[in-house]
Parts: sequence; C-alpha cells; structure tokens
Amino acid sequence: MTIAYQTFSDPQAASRFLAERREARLLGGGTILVRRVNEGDISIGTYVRLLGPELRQIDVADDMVRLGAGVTMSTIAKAPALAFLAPVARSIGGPAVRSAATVGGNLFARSPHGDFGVALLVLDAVVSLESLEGFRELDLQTFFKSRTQLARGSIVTAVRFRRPMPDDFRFVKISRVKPNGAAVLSIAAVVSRTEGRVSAARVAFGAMAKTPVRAHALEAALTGAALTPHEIERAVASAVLDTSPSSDAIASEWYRKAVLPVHLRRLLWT
Amino acid sequence: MAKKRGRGVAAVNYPTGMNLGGDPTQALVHSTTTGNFIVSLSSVDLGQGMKSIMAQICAETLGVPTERVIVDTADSDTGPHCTGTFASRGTHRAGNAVIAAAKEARDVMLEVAANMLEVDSRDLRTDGTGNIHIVGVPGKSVSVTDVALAAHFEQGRSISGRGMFFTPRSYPSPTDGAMKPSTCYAHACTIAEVEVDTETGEVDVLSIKSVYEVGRALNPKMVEQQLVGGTWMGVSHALYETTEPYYPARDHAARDFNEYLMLGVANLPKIESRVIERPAPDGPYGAKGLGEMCANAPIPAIANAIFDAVGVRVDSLPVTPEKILRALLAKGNSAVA
Amino acid sequence: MKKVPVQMTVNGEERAEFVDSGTTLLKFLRDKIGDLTPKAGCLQGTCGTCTVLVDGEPRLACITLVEDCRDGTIETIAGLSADGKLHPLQQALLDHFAAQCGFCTPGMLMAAKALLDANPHPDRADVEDALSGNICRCTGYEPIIRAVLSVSSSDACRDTAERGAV
Amino acid sequence: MEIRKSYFADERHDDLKEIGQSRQRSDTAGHVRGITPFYADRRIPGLLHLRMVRSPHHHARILRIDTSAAERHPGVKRIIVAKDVPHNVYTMLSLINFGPEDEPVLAFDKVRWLGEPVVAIVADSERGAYEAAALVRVDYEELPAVFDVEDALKPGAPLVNEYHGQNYFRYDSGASRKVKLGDVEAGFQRADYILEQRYDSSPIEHAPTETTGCIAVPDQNNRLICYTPTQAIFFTLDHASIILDIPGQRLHLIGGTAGGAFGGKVDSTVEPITLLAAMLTGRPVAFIYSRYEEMQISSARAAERIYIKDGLTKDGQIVARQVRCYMDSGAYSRLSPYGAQKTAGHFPGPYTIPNVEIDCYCVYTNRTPSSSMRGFGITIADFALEVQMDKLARIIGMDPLEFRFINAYRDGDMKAHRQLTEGAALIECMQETSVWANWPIESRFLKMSSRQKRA
Repeated sequence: MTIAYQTFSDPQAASRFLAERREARLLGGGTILVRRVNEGDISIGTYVRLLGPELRQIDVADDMVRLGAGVTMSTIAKAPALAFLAPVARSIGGPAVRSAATVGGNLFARSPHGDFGVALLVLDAVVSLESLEGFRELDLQTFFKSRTQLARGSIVTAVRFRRPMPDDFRFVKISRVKPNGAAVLSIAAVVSRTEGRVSAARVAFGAMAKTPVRAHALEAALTGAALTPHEIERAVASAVLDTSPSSDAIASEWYRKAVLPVHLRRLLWT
Repeated sequence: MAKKRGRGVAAVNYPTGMNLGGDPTQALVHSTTTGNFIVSLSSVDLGQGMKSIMAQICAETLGVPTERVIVDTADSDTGPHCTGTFASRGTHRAGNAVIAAAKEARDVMLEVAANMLEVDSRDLRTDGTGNIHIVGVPGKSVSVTDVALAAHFEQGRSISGRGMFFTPRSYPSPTDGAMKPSTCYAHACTIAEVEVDTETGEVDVLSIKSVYEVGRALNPKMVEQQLVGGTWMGVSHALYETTEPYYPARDHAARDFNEYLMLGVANLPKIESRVIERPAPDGPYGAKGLGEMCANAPIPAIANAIFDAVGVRVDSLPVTPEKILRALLAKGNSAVA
Repeated sequence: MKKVPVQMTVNGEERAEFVDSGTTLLKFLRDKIGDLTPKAGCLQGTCGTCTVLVDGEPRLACITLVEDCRDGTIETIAGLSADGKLHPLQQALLDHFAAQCGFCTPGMLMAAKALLDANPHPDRADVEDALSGNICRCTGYEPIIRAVLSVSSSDACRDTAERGAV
Repeated sequence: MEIRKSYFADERHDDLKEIGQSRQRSDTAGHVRGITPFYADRRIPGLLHLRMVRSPHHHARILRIDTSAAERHPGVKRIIVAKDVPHNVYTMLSLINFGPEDEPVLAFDKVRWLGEPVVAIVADSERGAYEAAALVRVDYEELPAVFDVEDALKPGAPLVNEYHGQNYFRYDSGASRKVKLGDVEAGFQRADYILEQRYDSSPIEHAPTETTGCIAVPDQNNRLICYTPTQAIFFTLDHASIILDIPGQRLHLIGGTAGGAFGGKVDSTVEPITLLAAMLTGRPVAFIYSRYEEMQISSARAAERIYIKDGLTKDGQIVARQVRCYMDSGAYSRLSPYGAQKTAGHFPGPYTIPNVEIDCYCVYTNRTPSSSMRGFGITIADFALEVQMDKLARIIGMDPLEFRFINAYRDGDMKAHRQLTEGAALIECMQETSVWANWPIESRFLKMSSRQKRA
C-alpha cells in the first residue's frame, strides 16, 4: 500500500524499468504526479527518480542553450544567461511551485498549463528523448503532436535551443488571477525586424489547443509585414487559424479566440 | 488599447442574528482565586476573533482589563449551549449572554468588595485596571485579586454569573409574510471605481470606498480586519468566483485553486473604510453584526461601475470578462471586430 | 510495508528516521517529526499552506517526497521562534492584524521568509509574487503584504507599501 | 479605518475602557507561531481513515451495491452502507421543526447529485481506503436530470427529491415564501415607468483554506469525542445524536478553531458518519475532505435567479416592487429553505416602498446541495436590488445615489414584512460616502436624517 521510490542514474535503465512496470511513473517536480497520488490515483505504485547532475544543468555555449529536464523554473528565473526566459519561468505558479516545477514536467502539463513549453516551442527547441529504442531527438512541434502516444518508458532528458537575438523574444501570459494564475492564453513570439518590417517571425500559443501550438498562418502573414498598426492588424487576423482551444474553468473556447488577436497585437505592437 | 473608467455605488443593510430569532446563546463567567475570569461558552471562533471580542466585552462589563479574561469555548462538555456562529450572530448573541453573565459576576464581586471595605456595594466603582474604589473617597480601594481571594477563602462566595440571550422566534404569516426577521440592522454604502478593457472585457477594480454603520466598533482593528477581508471576498465574488463556470451546465466544475478563480494578490483594489456608529438598543454595547455585510455592497457597486465605464450591463454573477465582452460586442462597443 | 531511512536537518536539528517510501515531506514533518506547523490545505500543490523551505527554497511539502530531501535542510515556522522570541515577520503579522483564522499563516510566513532571505528589500510587486501561491480567504491579503513590507528596512519598499491607507 | 463620531453622537457613549479599544487578538500569537491546534492537528494513535464512494451520476437509480471485494481488501476495517446508519434519512432543519427529512447520509435507492455519498470505506490508511473504494461495485440506472431552477418547476420535469414530492420546498404559504404589502398592481398602474429585469448567480464556494472534516475518537465510559471545526457545536451534536440514534450525552464535541468557514461548516455532513465509523470499529477515525470534495461536494452558496419588477414615478419614487426569487437548493434542503425565507424578509431592500409582493422559491435540482454562506439569502439579493436601483435612476435621469436617498428607509417607516423601521442609518452611510468619495449630491440630501420622519 506504500509507493515505492526507485532511483536511477542511467536513463536507459530508468526507461527499461518504466516500460516494464505499468505502475511506475517518472517523477519531475511532483506538481502533477504526487498530486495525483494524494488525490487517490491508485494506478501509480512506484515513483521513478532519475538522478544525475546533467539533468539539473543549464549549459550555454555560444548561443546554444541546453536545459536538463530537471532544471526548475526558479533556477531558470535566476539564470543570468537566460534573462529573456525569466518572465516565462516566473509566470508559472507561485515561488514554491516554481522551485519544484521542471522543464521536463512542463512539456507534459495539460492545457491551460505548460506555458514554458510555449516559449520552448517558439524557440524551435529540440527535445532529447530516451526510450527503449535508445536516444533520439525530436523537434518540439513533433513532440507535442505525439506526446500522448510516446512509447512507454520514454523519458525527456533535456531540451536545447538557440538563444534568440536580444529584443526579438516576447512573451505574455494572460491570467485572470494575478500575478500568475492559470492561463487564459499565453503567447511567445520571436520576431526579427529589419527596417520597419518583419523579416522573420515565429509565434506559439498556449491554452489555444490541447498542447502549445505554432501559429503558422500568422507567421506567414507577419513575415514581410510592415510594423504599422494597419499591417499588424491584418496579420493578427489570421492568428486563430492554427488554434483549437478548449473551454475550461479559466475561460471558454469562444473567449480565447475572441481575445487572442487583441493580446497578440499588444504583444507585437508595444 | 482602450481602457475606460467608471464609478458605481451601492447601499445595503444587513440583519443581525439568525433570521426570525429563536436562537439562544448562553455564557457562564467565573473568577479564579486570583481574580482572573473565565468565560465559558460553546460559541465557535471561525477566525473572525470571536474569543477576543468576548473577552473584551466581559472585561468591560466586569471593569477589569481584557488580559484578565480567558475565554474557554466550543467544548460541549464544559460550555453552555450556543446556537452557533453564523448569520452575523456571534458578537450580538454571545456578546449579550456574556454581558448578562458578567453583570451577575460583577455584582458578587462588588458585594465581596463591599464587605471588605465595609461600605454599600452601590458606592463602589471599578477603575478598569484591576481595582475597586469607594466613590468619592480617594485612596480607599481593594484590588480585584484581593477581592477574589477573599471571596474564595474568607467569604465563601462564588464570583460567577450566568447569562442567556434569546430573541423569541417569529413565525412568518402564511398570507402576507408579516414577521420579525431581526432586531437590528447594520448598513453600508460602497463606491467602486473600475477600469474596463473594452477589447478583452477585463476589469481592474481600482478602489473601493465604503462607509459602514456597525452599531458599535467594539475593537476597531478587528472591525477593520472583517471589512478589508469581506470587501476582498465581495470583489472576488463579483468578478471571479463560482464552482460551476458554465452554470447551469455542470461542465468544467472547479477542482482546485487553479480552477476556482479568486481575486489574486496582485489584483487588489485600494480598499478604504470608514465607520459610523448608531448603537443598537439590544446590541452588546450597541454592536451589530458586520462580518457578512461587508462582502455585499462591493458586488453591485462594481457591476454599476462597469456600466458607468462602458455602458453595458452584466446581470449575472460572476461578471466575467467574457460576459462583458459579449455584451460589448452585442452593443457594438468593443474595439474587437 | 517498506521502510526506508532518511536523514536531514529540520530546523537545525539532525533527524534520521525510517519512513514509508513515497511519503511526502508534509506527512513526514507532521506525522514523524511532530511538526504540525505546515498545514494540509489541498494536497494538490495549489494553496500554499504547507510551504516550507528546503535548502532555502520555498517548497510545497504536500507534493515533495521526503526521499528527495535526503541530506537537505528543512525550515518551518516551528524553527522561526525557537528561542521563544518571535521572528520579525511573525511580529509584523501580529502588529498588522494580518491573521484571522490562522490556517494560511504558517505557509504565508515561510513564503515571505523565502522572499526576504533572497531579497531583503523587496518592492510591493516582489511581495505579491512571493505570496501568489498562498491562498488566504480571510484577510484580503493587504494586511499581510504590508506586514511583509514593514519588515524590510528599505525606504523604497515603504513607499510602495501603500496602495492605500485602510 | 476612521470612525466618524459626528453621526448619531447623542446615541453613542464614549466612556468605555475596553470597548472601542483595538486590543490584540488572543489567538494571533498562536497563529503566527503555527501552534493553533486545528482539528487535523490532533495526533491520535491508531487512526483510521474514511473515504467515500460517491455517485458518478447526476441522477440515477441504484440497482445494486456490491462491497464484497472491498471488504476483503487488506487494511479495510469496515465498509458502511445505508442500512448501517441508524437514522439514515435526515434533515438539518428538523432541529428547528422545519421541513421533511429529505436526505440520506448514504444513498440507497437513488442518487440525486454527482458526488452523493453511497458507501463509506474505513481503512487503516488513506491509500488503502482509495484502493478499497475502487473495488466497490455500484450498478446504476441513469435518470434524466434537471439543472435549471425554472426548468425544474415546469410540468414534466424529472422529480429530484421524492421526500418533497415536487421540485420545491412547500412552505405554509405554498410553493413560495410570500411577503405582501399594499397592492402592487395598483402601484404599477400609478407608475410612470415599469422596469422588469432578471438577475442570476452561479454557485459559489466558501473555499476555507482548511477543508471540512473531523476526527472521531472512542472515549472511556462508552462516549465518543469528536474534534470538529463545526460552526455550531450543539447543532452538530444534536444532529449526530439523531442520525446515530444515541443519546446526546454519549457525544463530546471539541472544536472552536476553524481554518475558515464562511458558513460552510454549519452543515455537519462529516461528523455523524465519522462518529458512526468510530462506533462500528471501536477505533479513532478521521474523515477529511479533499480539496476536490471541498470544491464540489461540500455545500455551495446557492445559485439564484431573481426577477424584479418595479413601478417608478418621474420624481423618483418606487411605488411598487414585485420580486420572484428562485434559490437553487440542489438535491436536498440542507439550510436552503431557511435561506430562501430570509431572502423573502430582506426584499425589497432598505427602501420604503408602499406596494410590495415577494415570492421566494427554494427549488430542488440535481446539483450539489447548497447551504449557508456568508451573506446567506442576502448577498445575491443585494446584487440584484442594487443593480436594479442603478437602472431605475438612469431611467429618469437621476443620480443613482440621490435616487437612493429618496427611497431610503427611515425610522418609523413600515417595512414590507410589517415591522416599523428602527435604528436606520442608510442615509448617513450614503452621506458620508458622498462627501468622502467626492460623489456630489444636492445639499438637501446631505441634510436628510434617518431619524426624520418621512413627509
């Protein structure tokens, strides 16, 4: 009736264990898993804790960033090399949640949660995945599309991405409960500007679908657009095209779609 | 970005005590050997500070400092009956019972002191610091401690008292509803100032100014605690709270504090309160119940302020950004296409 | 039942105990150590009443496993006034009438302590952020915010303390 | 917070020594040290844990309950079903002779709301109780459910609660608690304007940071101790003694410290079943609501629907007010029939209106039972009333605050429920607010007094 706690330092061994044991689950910050156990989920019988310094490490070399899956939001919020991500990390719950919540765990958070994944998605992050088939890397878009069908025993060990140009990265999380309640929606954008025009744009949304999603139509509409109210307004009109938000306790599908262009325009224009 | 400001007002009253009465509360007071006093009750302190207020009421009535009174409550073996802490009845009902018990105890205390000082007890007065003086005779006094010791060990008296407060039950007339819901009412008027985002329907409550008539503010700091906390709850009710966000549909019912939305720590308006006092003839030192009332007026005041700001009415609680935005769109007032 | 050994420092005291594996830090503190100051308000990681410090960081003891705290340093408010004297934060809450039912108070205090330990001169927004994971249903937060800000000595924070006089 | 002593100065006394002083609360020092003992802080060896198997349906007939597998689960000490509860069908209002017994402690023939308790599991650990709960088999036949108060009152609506026989509480005045004064129809005839509006609210949760629960402990002398955060010690005690069918002297309730309550801890839904579990096992038992249970199982503030129809004259007099109010009691009464009655007495608000007709209905639907919450019967009514007042003022182009002065009740005015107004102070609150908040009003309103008889 107690729950076993099993540690591994070899991701492959952990992966094998998880694949073999239906009742075993990989533990991140506990915000999802321990809560489920506390609430009476008896399908969970073993916590699997993956150890190893690289899991909790932030590596920055040139402009490439590697975040171990166990890096917490509070660590990111304090990392000087990742100052642009600090507002994202700080938007995720109160400080006590942030000192538990991990990068890896956030990639599995269900909408409307998972705002850090939105930022990673817009950064074109690549996920390091350990499974029975061995090590592989998945781009984050593919990861989000397939995260519910990952083979048993799959473990996210790290993400890596290129640091954007200073000032290109923008993020906003709209919460009703301030300062950092659950998202009505969140938007991350990397927009490069040259001579008053958008030269390249990547935009991702949180809480606008079951997982964070990239706004491809919007990105296309933005690229080449002049940074004028009129052209931005024209571009943001296509924002909802790549979205399929749900209704939940925070906001309805209708409301999310209605205000997405507003918040997007404000994020891009201000 | 279009943000518009508006102000709204609301004025309310609130009945003190269980509706229609019939809700007794008892109190017992006795002194220890050294002149401290125990109030025995079964009333529950919900966090509003009922125990402290009972101590203050008892101390005032006895004429001793509050720190000499201990309130022992909410044990069914030792506390006499109380109907319960609800319906803004705690201070009013239990307070009156404590006054009655403390008066009886005071009478004994003064009789014992009168014996010691060899005077009539009607010529004695308490000074509130723990001494009993002969009126008009400076320097002639005994301490409450000595009086209690004498009562116990020399005069064989129990310095104690029993108190009961009861408002007879009123039964509404089946035909016209004639009834007496309450013996006294507290009052409030609130002005709320809001800022409404016309593109998103989001509301920022900037300030809440309220004037409350509470009968008597027995402990102003504790009154303030209720008023500030209650105002917060009112604002929270107005804009956020429900267990069923799609009522009457049961979908997406809130399961936790992420989903049960409440006014956040960074959403707080500037809350200011003033108090006026019109003592209730049957209130303990004039006090009326105020803990419930303070959550009420902010709700319509905010709804009215939203109308003042953007010209739309949302007549269902909570007044969410979605409801406001839909109303704005229906009226053609939103900047959103 | 599988018992596993854990060792850690709790409020300055070395503790070595055998616990059921999978035990939360909250259960460990309350049932093993007998420190009842962290409260079980939700067991979901959403209310903050169980906030304690683990190696100086605020953590929700209800979703933290004791096995993840091995060799760690745990602080609860039981350790704040261990010498019988109230910690300045405790005194500030008292002075500001910033507690009503008292159930959120231990978690609030630890969240505030985490803030002040890391940032002795917070502004109002810092305090709001620090307390944002802690639910209070009685006070309306304002007295708690002011109490925390009053502990800081900086003039800047005193200026930002007041969104308004009550 | 400033106390403005100029108002009613002749009625106030300022010669008191303790009253009016901001003495420190006696409990705060304990709060800030975390040593205030809440019910869940009682450490009792050998404590068992109770968890409920709850209805997964809004409305269903129970065909079969099979607890055999759960009973065999290691760690389970006792399974409790309806027949184990001595007086299973109860109503809290029976203590004040109000209404039929209409709610089972444990459901047996039907479930009437999602989350209704059906089987109680008592086990030596929380986890063991959850595991055993998963082994309980209950077969249901789903029934149509009704969630809207007005739908529930329509002919052909599913019958929610057979103990009432119809989807509303029957008062001695009929389907609604009625208050009548004057003649509203005549008032509407006299009016220059008529405004009829609908107001709604959704259910609201008390959300105390400490969830509802209790610990029951067998004591010497065949008695039982219950550590409880109840708001009403003897209400809960009497109630438990009825349900357990034991004399009250066998019960010893210890409480007085609640981690927030706001009206939600009057209900006494946990104490009787926990005491029963302690009686049946001879062991101490804890039943502590999860946060989910606190959110969705514990009573909510009722949703309300309120129609207000007012007759108004050009000069700002409300000459008639008709109110129909529906309080959504959920599947059972709890305290709602009393709350609906309180609402009836509260209308038409703190205003003097010569013609009034009030009908307040307590309606049964297939949702979580509602009950008392801070402002019971008043909060939502005040929302409707005060928004209505704003609308009325705007119809005639009058300042909304001035409009309230015209209609505000004063000492000696007859209220709709036929009590003469005493101790009124609405006018003074509005005067002080106007001056303080710089909301200008005509000077004649600043000269008004609640003590001045209406012309």
